[in-house]
Amino acid sequence: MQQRVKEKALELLRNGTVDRVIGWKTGEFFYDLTPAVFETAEEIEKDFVFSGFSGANLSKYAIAQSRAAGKTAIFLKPCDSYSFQQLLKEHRILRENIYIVGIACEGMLDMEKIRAAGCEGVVSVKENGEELIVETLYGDRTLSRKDCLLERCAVCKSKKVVIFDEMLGEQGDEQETARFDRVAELEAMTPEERFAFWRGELSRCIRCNACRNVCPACSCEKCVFDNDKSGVRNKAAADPFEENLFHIIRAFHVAGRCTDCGECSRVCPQNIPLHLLNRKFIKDINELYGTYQAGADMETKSPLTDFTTDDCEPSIVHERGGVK
Amino acid sequence: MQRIGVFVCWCGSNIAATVDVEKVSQVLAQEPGVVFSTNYQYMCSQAGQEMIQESIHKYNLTGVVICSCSPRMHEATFRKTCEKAGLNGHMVEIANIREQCSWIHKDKDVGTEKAVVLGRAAIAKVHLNAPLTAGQSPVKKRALVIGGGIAGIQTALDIADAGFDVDIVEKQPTIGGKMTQIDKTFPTLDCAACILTPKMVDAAQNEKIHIYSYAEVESVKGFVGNFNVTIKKKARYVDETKCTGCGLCTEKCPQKKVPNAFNLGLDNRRAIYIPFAQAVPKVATIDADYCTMLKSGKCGVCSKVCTAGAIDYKQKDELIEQEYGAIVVATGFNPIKLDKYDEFAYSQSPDVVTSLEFERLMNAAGPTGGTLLRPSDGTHPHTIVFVQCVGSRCDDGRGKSYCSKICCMYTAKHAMLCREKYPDTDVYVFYIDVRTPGKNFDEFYRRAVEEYGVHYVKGMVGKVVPQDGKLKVQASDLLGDRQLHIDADMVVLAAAIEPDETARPLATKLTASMDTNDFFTEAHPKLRPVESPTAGIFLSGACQGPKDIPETVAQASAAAAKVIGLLCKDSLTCNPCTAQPDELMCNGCSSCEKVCPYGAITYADKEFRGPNRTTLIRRMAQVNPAVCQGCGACTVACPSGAMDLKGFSNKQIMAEVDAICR
Amino acid sequence: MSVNEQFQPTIVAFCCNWCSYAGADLSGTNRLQYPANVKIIRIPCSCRLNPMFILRAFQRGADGVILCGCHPGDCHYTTGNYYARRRMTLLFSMLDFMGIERGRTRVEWVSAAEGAKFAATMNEFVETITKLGPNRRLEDLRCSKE
Amino acid sequence: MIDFVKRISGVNPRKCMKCGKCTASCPAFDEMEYHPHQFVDMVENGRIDELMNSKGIYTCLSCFACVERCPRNVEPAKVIEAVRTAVIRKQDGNHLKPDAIPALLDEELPQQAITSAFRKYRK
Repeated sequence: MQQRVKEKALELLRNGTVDRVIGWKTGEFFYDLTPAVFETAEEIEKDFVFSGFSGANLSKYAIAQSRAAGKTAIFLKPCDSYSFQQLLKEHRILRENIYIVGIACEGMLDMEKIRAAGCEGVVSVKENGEELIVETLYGDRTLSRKDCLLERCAVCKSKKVVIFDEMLGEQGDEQETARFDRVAELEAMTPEERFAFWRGELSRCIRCNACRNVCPACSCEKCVFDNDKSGVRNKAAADPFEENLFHIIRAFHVAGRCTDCGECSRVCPQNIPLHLLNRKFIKDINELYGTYQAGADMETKSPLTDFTTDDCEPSIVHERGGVK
Repeated sequence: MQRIGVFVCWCGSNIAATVDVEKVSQVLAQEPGVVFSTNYQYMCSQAGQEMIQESIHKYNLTGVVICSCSPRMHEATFRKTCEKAGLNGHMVEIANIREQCSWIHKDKDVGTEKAVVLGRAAIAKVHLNAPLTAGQSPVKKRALVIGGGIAGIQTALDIADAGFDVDIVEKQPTIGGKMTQIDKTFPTLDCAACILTPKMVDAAQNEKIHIYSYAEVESVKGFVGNFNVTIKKKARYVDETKCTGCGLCTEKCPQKKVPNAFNLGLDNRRAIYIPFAQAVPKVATIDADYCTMLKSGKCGVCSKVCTAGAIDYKQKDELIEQEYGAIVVATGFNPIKLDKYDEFAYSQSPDVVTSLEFERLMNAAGPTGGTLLRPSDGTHPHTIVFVQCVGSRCDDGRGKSYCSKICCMYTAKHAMLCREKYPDTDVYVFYIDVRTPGKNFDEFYRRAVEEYGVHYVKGMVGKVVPQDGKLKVQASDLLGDRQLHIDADMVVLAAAIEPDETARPLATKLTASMDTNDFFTEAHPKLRPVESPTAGIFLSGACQGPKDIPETVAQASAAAAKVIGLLCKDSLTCNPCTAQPDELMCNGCSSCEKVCPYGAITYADKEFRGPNRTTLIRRMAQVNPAVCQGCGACTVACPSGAMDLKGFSNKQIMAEVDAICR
Repeated sequence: MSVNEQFQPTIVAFCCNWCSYAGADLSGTNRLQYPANVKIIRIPCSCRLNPMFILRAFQRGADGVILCGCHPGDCHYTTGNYYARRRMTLLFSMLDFMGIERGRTRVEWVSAAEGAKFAATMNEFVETITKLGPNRRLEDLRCSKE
Repeated sequence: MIDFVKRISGVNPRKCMKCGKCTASCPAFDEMEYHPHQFVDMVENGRIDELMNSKGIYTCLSCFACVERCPRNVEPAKVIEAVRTAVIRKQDGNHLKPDAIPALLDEELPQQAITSAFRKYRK
C-alpha cells in the first residue's frame, strides 16, 4: 500500500489529471510526517511518504488548494474523508477542483506507544502484517501492531471512505466501537473527581494552538480568539478560567461539525485528551437528539442548526444524575 | 470616549421610595465617560424631556442613560426625545430601576445598590453603542389576495377602492367560495346568491382587480413590500379570452357522469362545465380527469360546437411572476370528512347529509330545484333530525377540539326553513349547548323554537341505523332523563369546519405561522388580529379561525385597511437592530442561514485580495436588513463570530455582564 | 453570623425581550419580591445568548447564570428558543462534564404573563446558589473579590 | 372515595361537557336508574354512595359504546367499573383471613381460586 499511494501520486501528476498533490512528507524524523503540497514529480520522488505515521488529516488543506489554479489531488483515509465531506457541506471546498484518492486504512501508528513499549533509539519501523519490526540502535524489537495504534485508530468508528473519485484498497464499513467508554467513565465520576481530572489535564495547556491549527473544523477565516471584535480575544491562557474557556468554546464551536478525527489529541504536545471534550458533545447529541455523524453525508442537518418541538429541556443535565 | 449623561427618574415616589435617587446619580457621575448626572421627579414629563434635551446641547452628550421604568414602557419616548435634540435614538439606554428594582425591593440600601449596578451596566453598554439608522425598503404598490371567497372578494374590493392594484388567486374555476353554495343567510334569511353575486361582478368589473381563477400560488420569495410570487394558472383547456360562457359545450359534452362538485356530488355534470350560472369568470373548464378527448384523444365534441373557437386541448399550465407589496391569505374553510363517524351512518345512507349538502338540497339552483327531497328515493321527508357538534368540541382524535362557531346558527336556520316551507315536517335539533352570541342571533334561535316549533332537545344522537327506508335514531334527552327513539326520514349533521387543505403548504411558502389546527396565527390574538406575525402577510376570513359571514366580511375589510396602510407608504422603515456579518471573518459555511427564521441570509461570492496580488473568491453571508428581525439566532450559530447583532452586539452584552459582575 | 457576612451571590439573568423581560416587569408591577442579587440583562431572544456570555459572567465573578425565554412554541421569532434549548442543553452538559456544579446554570421559560413564576424562579435560584456558595471552579482569579 | 374512583378509573369527570352522547348510545338505558352521563356527574359532585348503592351499576353491560363515542375521552364505562371495584373492595368482611392461608394452602390449588375465595364467601 505504501508504494501504491506514492505511485498513484506520481501517476496523477504525470498524466495531467492534476496539477498538484496534497500528501505527506518526511519531517525531521521518519515518524514525524507532515502534510505537504507537491507540484512536481521530482518533489514526490524525493519527499513523498505514506506510512503508518501518515496520521495527519489532509482534508483541511483542500480549502486553500481547491482555490488555487488547476486541479489538486488529495489522499484521504476513511476518517479524513468525513472531515473532507463536512467541509464540503460547509461550502469551504470547491469540489470540482479536487481529485480524491481514498485509501483503505488499517490504523495509524503512535510513536509514543512504541516508545512506551520500551523501544529507545528507534531508527526505523517496518510493518509486517500484524507485526511491527522496530529497528533501534540497540537491536531489533518486534511489537504487535495492534498495541501501537493511535487512540482514535484503536477505537476506529469507520473504515468507509465516504467520498472519493478513486479508491486504493478495499472499501470498508462503519463499525461499532468503544470510543465513548472513556467519556462514560468520566460521567460516572463525582463532579469533584471530574473537576480534579480536568484541572489536572487542562492546567498543562500551553496554548500553543496546535489543536486549533490542525482541526479541520477549526478552519475559520479568523478565529474568535484572534478577533478583537469578539470581545474574547485571548492569546495566552493566564489562569485556570482561560484554560477552560478556550477548550469549552472550541469544543462548542465544533459541536455538530466535529467528525471525531482525533487530530486535536494526536498533535497536543502536552498529551491532553482533548478529543474527550468533542466526544462528550457527540455522545450527548447522539443520546439526546439521535445519532448524528458529521460529514457522513451532505444532507442531514447539523443538530445545532436543527430542532424538534419536543426536544428535552436543559434541566435533563440535572436529571440524568452524576453517577450512572 | 463617549460623553454620557445620566438621568435618574424618581417616578414620583415609585422609584424614590426604595431607591436613593440622589445617591444613585452621584455615584454614577463617577463612572468613566459620565459628564453629567442628575435626577428628577418625572423624566418622562414634558419638563423632564426638555431637561434631557437641554443637557444634550449643554454638555454635548453623545450618549444618554436613563434610570427609570422599563424600556418596554418609555424607551421609544426617550429615543424620540433625544432625536429631537439631534442625538441618535440608539445612543439611549434605559436602566430599569422601577419594575426590576424599586418595586421588588423593600430595603432602601439594597435597592439603591442594585440601581447603581443597573445604571453601570447601561453606561457600559452606551460606551459601545453606535448610532443606528433604520434602512428603508421600497414598497411595491400591488396586493395579492389568495382565495376568492367572500373574504378575498371583500378585501380585494376595499383595496381596489383605495386605488391600489389587487390580484385574486382562486384555485376553483370561479370566485365566490363557500358562500356560493349556501342557500339563505342567518339571521336575516336573505338569499346568499343575491348578496354575493353582485360583489363577484363588482370584483370582475373593477379595473384595479385582476382575477386569476383556476390558479394557485406556486412559490413566494421576498419580504414585506417586495414579495415576488409565482402563480400557476392551471390548464383549463379553454381560452378565457375567447369563451363567451354560452354553455353550449356543457350541454353537448357526451361525458355525463361526472360528480358535480358544486352540488357536493348530489348530482352529475359534464366533463366540460361552468360551475354555476353566476360564475365569475363565466368561462367553461374541462375536467381533465373525465374528458375522453384529453384521456384518449377521441371525442372533440365541445371543440366542434364552440362557435368562439375557445377550446384548446393543448393548453398547458402557465407560470406567471408578479411582484407584490402585501399578501392577504383568505383560504377559508371546508367541512371535515365524516368517514370516522360510523355511528351516524353517513356513509351507509344517502339520507344522512352534512349541513352544506342540505344547503344544496334546499337551494333553488340545487340538484332538486329547491324542493326538499330525500336523496335516496326523492320523497318528501316528514321527520328530520339535526345533530350539532359533529366533530366539533371533540377531544377523541376523530374531530376538532374547538367550537366551529357557525353550526348553531345555520342549524337554527335550516330547522326554521324546513318548518316554514313544509309545516308538516317534524324537526328535531340535538344540541350540547346553543351558542348564539351575535347581533339578533339569539332572537333568531328563539324564533325557531317559539314561532316555528322546532323541537330543541338537550342531548346527543348516539346512533343512526338505516332500516326499511327509515333512519332509526337513538338519542338522549338529558333534561327529560330519557332515551329517544325517532324514526327519521333525514338526518343532517352539522360537521365541524377546518382550514382548507391548501393552507398548510401555503403557510410554509409564506413562512407564516399556524396553530396545531392549521389555522393561521395572528400577530397578536387581541390587538393585531388580521396580521400574521410575518410582516406583510395579512389574514382575512376563516383561515384564521371559524367565522360567520358578517365576521368574515368585517375581518376582510380590516385586513384591507391594514394592506392599504402599508401600500400607502412609499418605503418601509426597517428594524435597525439587524444582524451584520463581518466579511473578513465569514467562512460562508451556511450555519447562520439554517437557523434564520426569516430567510434573511443569502450568500454571494466575493473577491478578496489574497497574498502576492492574487484574488481569492470567498463565499460570503449577506443579511437583508429589510427582512432581518434581529433575533440573533445566527450570531450564536456562527462559529467564527463573524455575525454580530447591531444594538445587541457581543461586546455590548459582555460589557453589561462585566459591569454587573464587577 | 450577621447579615453582612452572609454570602451574597452575584446572579446574572438573561431575559428575552418579548416574554421573560416582560414577565420580570410584571413581577415588579405586582410587587412580587425576589432578591437583589439577580441582575437582568435584556437580549432580543433566548437564541441571542452566546455560551461565551455565560462563561464571561462566571469569569468576572458571577455565581449563577440563568436564561429566561418564551415558552417553546411561543417565541416571538417563532423558532429562536428551540435553538437556545439545544445549545444550552449541550453547554450545561459540558460544564457538568468538566465538574462545574450543575445548579449554577439554569434555563426557565417565563411568559409575559408569568410574573409570579419569574419571582418564584429567582427566589429559588438565589437560594440554590447561596447554598452552593461562591463560584470557585470557574472564575478568573484576577477578578476575584478577595 | 371520589379520588379513589378517579384514580383507579383514570377518568377526569371535569372533562365532561354534558353532551349526553354516552346516554344516547347506551343500549341498557331502560334498565338503569342512573345513566352514563349521570355517573360522571355524580362522581364529579361527590355522590359516590348513591352510585355504589345503585343496582344500575350492575345492569351496565360494559359494552363500552359510551367510551367509544364520547367526544371528550371521558370514558363513563370506566367510572362504572371503578365504582364496582370500589363496592367489592369495601366489603372488607373477607371470608378468609390472610393469616389462615398458609395452613390451608394446597400445592394443587390454583392462585385464582384463593383470590376469589377471599371475596366470594362472605360471612
